[in-house]
Amino acid sequence: MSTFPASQMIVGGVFLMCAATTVAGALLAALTARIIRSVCGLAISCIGLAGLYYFLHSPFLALMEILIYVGAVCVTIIFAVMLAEPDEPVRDDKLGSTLLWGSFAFVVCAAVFWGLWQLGTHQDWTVPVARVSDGSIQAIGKSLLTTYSLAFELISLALLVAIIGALALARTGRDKV
Amino acid sequence: MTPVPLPERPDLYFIVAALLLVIGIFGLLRRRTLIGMLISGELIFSAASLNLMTFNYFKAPDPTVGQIFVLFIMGLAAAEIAIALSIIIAVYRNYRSVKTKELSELSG
Amino acid sequence: MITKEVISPPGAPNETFVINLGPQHPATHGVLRVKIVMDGEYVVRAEPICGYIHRMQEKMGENRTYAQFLPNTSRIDYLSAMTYTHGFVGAVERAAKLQVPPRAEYIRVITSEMNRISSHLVWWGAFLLDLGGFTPLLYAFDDREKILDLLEAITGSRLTYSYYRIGGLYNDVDDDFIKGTREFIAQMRPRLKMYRSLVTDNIILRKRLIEIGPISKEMCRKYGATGPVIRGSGIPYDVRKVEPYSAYPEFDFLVPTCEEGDSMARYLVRMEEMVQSLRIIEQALDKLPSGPVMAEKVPRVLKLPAGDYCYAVEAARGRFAVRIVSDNKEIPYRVKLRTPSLSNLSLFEEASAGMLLPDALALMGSLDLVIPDIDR
Amino acid sequence: MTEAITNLVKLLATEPYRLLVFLVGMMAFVGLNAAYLVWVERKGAARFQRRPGPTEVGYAGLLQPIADAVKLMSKQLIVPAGVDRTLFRVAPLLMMSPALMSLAVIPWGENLAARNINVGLLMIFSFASINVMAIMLGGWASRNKYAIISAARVVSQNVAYEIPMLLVAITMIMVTGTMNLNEIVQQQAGAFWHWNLFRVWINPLMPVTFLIFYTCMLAETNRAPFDMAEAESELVAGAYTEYSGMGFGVFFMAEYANILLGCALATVLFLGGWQSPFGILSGVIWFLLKMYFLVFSVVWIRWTFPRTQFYGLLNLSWKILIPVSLLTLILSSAMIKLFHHA
Amino acid sequence: MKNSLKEIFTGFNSLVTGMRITLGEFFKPIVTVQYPHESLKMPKRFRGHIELVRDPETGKAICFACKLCERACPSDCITVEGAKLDGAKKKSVTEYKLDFTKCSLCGSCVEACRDNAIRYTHQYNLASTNREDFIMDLFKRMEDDAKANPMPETPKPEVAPQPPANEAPKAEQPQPAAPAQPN
Amino acid sequence: MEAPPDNAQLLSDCSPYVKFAKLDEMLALGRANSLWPLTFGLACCAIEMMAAGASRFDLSRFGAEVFRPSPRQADLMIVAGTINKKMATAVKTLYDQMPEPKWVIAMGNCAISGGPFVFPGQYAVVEGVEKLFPVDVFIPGCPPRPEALIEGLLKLEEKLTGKRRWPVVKSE
Amino acid sequence: MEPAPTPPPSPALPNALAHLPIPFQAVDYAAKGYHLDATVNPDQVVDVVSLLDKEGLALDTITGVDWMAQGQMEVVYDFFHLSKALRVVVRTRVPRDNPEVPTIQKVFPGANWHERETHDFFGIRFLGHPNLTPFLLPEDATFHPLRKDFVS
Repeated sequence: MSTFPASQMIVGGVFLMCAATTVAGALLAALTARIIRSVCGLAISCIGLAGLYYFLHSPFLALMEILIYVGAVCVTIIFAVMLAEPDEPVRDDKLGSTLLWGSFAFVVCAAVFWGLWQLGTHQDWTVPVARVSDGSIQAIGKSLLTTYSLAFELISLALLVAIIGALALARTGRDKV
Repeated sequence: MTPVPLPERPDLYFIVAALLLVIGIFGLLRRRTLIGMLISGELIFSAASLNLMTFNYFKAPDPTVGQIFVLFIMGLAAAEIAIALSIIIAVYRNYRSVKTKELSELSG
Repeated sequence: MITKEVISPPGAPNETFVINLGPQHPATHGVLRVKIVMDGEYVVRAEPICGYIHRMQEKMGENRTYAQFLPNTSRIDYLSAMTYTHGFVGAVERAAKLQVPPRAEYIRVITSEMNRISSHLVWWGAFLLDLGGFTPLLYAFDDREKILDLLEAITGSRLTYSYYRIGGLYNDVDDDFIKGTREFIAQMRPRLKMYRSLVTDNIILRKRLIEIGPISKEMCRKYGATGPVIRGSGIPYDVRKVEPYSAYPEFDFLVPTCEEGDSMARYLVRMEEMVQSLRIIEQALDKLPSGPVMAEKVPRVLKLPAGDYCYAVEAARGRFAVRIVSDNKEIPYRVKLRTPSLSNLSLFEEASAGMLLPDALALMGSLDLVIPDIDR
Repeated sequence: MTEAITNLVKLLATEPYRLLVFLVGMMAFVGLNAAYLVWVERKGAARFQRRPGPTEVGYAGLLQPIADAVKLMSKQLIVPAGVDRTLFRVAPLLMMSPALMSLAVIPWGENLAARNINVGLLMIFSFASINVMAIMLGGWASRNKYAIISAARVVSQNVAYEIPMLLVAITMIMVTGTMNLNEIVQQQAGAFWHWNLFRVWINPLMPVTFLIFYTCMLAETNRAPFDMAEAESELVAGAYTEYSGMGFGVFFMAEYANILLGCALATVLFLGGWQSPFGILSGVIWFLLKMYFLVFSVVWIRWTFPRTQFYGLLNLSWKILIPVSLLTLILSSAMIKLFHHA
Repeated sequence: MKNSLKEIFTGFNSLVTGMRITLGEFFKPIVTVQYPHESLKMPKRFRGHIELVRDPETGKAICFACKLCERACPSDCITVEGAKLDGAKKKSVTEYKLDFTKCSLCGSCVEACRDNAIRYTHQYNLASTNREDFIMDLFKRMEDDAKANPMPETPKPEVAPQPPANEAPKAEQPQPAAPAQPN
Repeated sequence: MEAPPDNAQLLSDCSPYVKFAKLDEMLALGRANSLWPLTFGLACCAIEMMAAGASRFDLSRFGAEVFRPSPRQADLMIVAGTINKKMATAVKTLYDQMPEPKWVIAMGNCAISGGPFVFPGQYAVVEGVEKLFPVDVFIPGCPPRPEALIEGLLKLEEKLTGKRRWPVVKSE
Repeated sequence: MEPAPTPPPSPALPNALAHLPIPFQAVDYAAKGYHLDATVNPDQVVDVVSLLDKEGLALDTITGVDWMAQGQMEVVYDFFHLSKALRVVVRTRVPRDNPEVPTIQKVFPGANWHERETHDFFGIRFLGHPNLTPFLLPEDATFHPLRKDFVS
């Protein structure tokens, strides 16, 4: 990258774009009245997030984010929307309450950010970090099957239970009708 | 001294993560439908994941740990979505509504 | 077959929605409209709505002389025009007590059977098109062109032949026709074998047709279904055998039946019928007598004695019957055309309940509908 | 002068330019290919049915795709009343872009990939999953019953077929030990028995694995006999029913771009990519030959078989493909553990 | 298990057979008649719209406006007018209008005509952007033809017309040889 | 339904001021060579339409074999068969659903004038599709031969581009 | 797929349904095209049709004839036998100004469409019919075109 003069700027721009996409998608997801757009917002947000992961030097994670969140979670939600078709009811509350909620949210945001910032910059972390591995897929694989094998198994179990549970729930729901 | 390139500044990630969290909480509180709340919940998960990754990348010695944790979060989120959606569909089939206000039977 | 118990308990929420198939829809082969109440992909109730190509055939029958009505009969079921003309001509001949010369009867049989093959070929292609296979349609049309060429050479028209006349035929066949027909038979037999290995044995087709859309014998009888539909349900009803007409008693042929009553049974019956038709044509060509092709003493102005007269033929889709009510005038008092497609389709509503949409459409395709035949 | 050229080459070799050049080149290539795949499809279909196909528009109908494009672009774009306008317009683009992006990682020849990344295979799969969203959103936004039924079908179909496809991908990752497509091709250097398709000593079921992959690829791209999404005789034009003009054109192109992607991926994974079958004279031409052969076979299959029934399709996936692909996965891992690695 | 394996095998086999057959067709020659470049020869009995026949001796129309065809037509598409010319024994046709857009090509008119004064053309590829093109003035058409070539070369009834319905047919040969006539 | 300005209309409106000749020509050429018909058959003529699409005659040579089942993607409506009064509204709707620019071929005598089904006192048949919407090309016959349909298509192309690229076939 | 046996030649027909309490008249098949003919009162139709149903006959068609001169409408029911040459015609006549016949839809569900069609064409009302709406005519049609006094 260093041979290209404007690469710093381009990379910075792409980074900001990712961040903006993430936040904009999240806003769309939280604010729009139509559920289907809300799901789209989630998908956009996830794509932005994947970009951020990429900047954090974990392309594997970025692609997994897209695969799982966009390809699986969002699709499933849209599918559920198609089956259930719940559009958000028209809101009847006033502007004042929205403002109240908004300012409340802003305060929370600031507080959280401040907390994180404090945590991130002022705490006594071991700086500079001595990398013990390169964070590649091989390293992840090794860790998953050694250090974190128990957690890995538990997650698998959770997924299995979830699938069976989902099947059971969906079936009984249908039969009762 | 050259300025720190943008992707190398943890505070930006923190801002994004904080925004995601707040938007998620906001949505969770404001949404009236179960699926909407679920989506907001996913945003909160995302915020947590991003935070984890940021700390891991900038502050932790082993870059794999964060990734693995985020992978776990994803797995859990997928499981959660599956369960939650099947519950939603079951609820919908029984009550013809996924609006939380109308689901008083659940709480009572 | 996957079907669903469609009757929801009372008070259950209504999850159904209605889709309107047609009047312009690729699966309805023309202008049938089917109003389908669906629950997901399941058909709860499919109600065919007809009349989108009602062309007043019966009204026209009361407005035209017997000879003038002849061209109309080709346009009721344009795919087997010959048999339909045969039915009408037969009714008039029966009423007027005309003796049709044997050569004419033989040629009628030959042309009718060729028309039956061409009609079945169109059905075969269109049915496969319903099931999503396009190429068989073109192979079928390719073979059909050979029949059309032969028939066009003797009748002058490709589709609406108007070849039979009251008392005989429009004109005689020539050597080229006989030679060409023999060639056609020789070509068609291997083609039918090819169809078998290309389509009939195909696993996808079998999965889509076997045990799909069963129609019971009783349902066939109650709805008056005829033709390959009733034979696919195991009843060997064929007008050519039960009420023999024309020269059919003189030929040796089988009435193929299948016990299963599913879409595959109807498919197999039609495929086998093509083989039998080839046999009939071959025999007729061998035994073709010489002589005139018009009856003697056909009156110039035809007046039928008062009374009502029926005549039934086995068209490609089943029993086609004509009832002429005459009041001793030049034009009929009433012409009733009993068309097979109408009866065959009328059982669709009952037979399709609870099926998946693609299965229901496969069932509809296996009934071999020609919509103007229903609407007349 | 030479210095200038060297500098230019250096400049081109740097990432952003290289990426840009390759992306633009790729888009042009894919656009052209998608357009001419339609021509191939029409010509091929015609020959299977013993007719000449397009002949009158340009020599052998070669200008036919251009005429179609001109016409589609100049058609009125109808956005029917009651549709979700934004989604309705976004859906075709959402369908097209992932395919284009995925094609960026395909190594067409040695050093001939827009971006050679380590997780190329994963990238293709993750972007491919966006396709589902696209058709679904298009169908949903159309507010047309046929489109919605079609969208629902697409989802169940793609979910069902993504699983065996991913299982096959995992098998291949295990066999090759990498997700880098370039490396996967390089491992298959030498004569054709080095291709993954014929590496039966690693996994005796390798040809079966290829068949599974190919079937899933047909299903994922909604091609006959799995074209439930646009089952003409049932759902009119399925999810695309309400699209007119270029909206439909983009969907149409994206479909062919996806076929191209599927065939390219199959070539990379199983047929040795740009490697020649004789071990010498490898090059991009081999890649294209293999890929176009697969494309031809896709056309061939489409014009031979009737459409499967929907539950038959799901049955095939859940009852045959998934168990067999699991079997190949287990078998490969066992074989690798036992015979090929320490 | 054994059965399902067998089913998979036969199923797969049937697919391969199907693909083999279509591939076989792929390499066979095409059957298409590429219409504007080449065209099919219409059979002798082809029923196009009708036209007036000219007497080979006089070059005038045979038709003498007896209106049998007009009456026989089921869809009322023929209008014939005739007049007695000076010194002629019979009437001769002065106007013959055919509304081809209503015609059902049944051939009633040709059969009704006792003098073979009308016959079928072999016009099989009519198309126009103007509907009025098909409301034909057959008399004018014949006149134009007469101007172009004053005498018809050979007496040629298009189709050796079979005896119409009202005449007793002559005893025919079993297989009448196709009348050799150029088309 | 939204009605964006019709491209063809727009172009012809502008033509006095802007030279669109080349572009016009190109568009016309593109359109004329890519006429996608609507899968829409009514009666006997529909079978001949299918035959025209089949191997013997092969409409695809002119790029017109892409029968689209949805009116939104079709350029050409081949009205092949009798239209009766019950069907008329549906046909009209289909025509309205097709995006501009669109063309209509009336195939067969029924579509042109009601054909043999018109008689004094008839109650069902629409006497010609022209009563519903404008028709570009008429193909008479009952039913017309497939060649006639191809000829009609060529006539339509001639109408669009202003010149005929193909030889004229004289019958006989 | 097995070839069906050739059906037996037609039995002596006039007596085929002689055991039924219906005044059937034997008709010369060669001249008329049917074997048995019965004219019944409108209220007997359902009973007669049920008997024929038990005999295993199938419904061919239902139609009407408008005898305007006599001021009557005739409803004609055609039946055919599935295995032997036996065609039965049942007729009933109703006054032209108030044509009402009970439906036979309960016996032969296939009669549904035939009755709707007859209602379309002649305006004959089939009492008890669940859905006597226009079948071939447009949904809002109120005319009956096959009545002899119909003018469009």
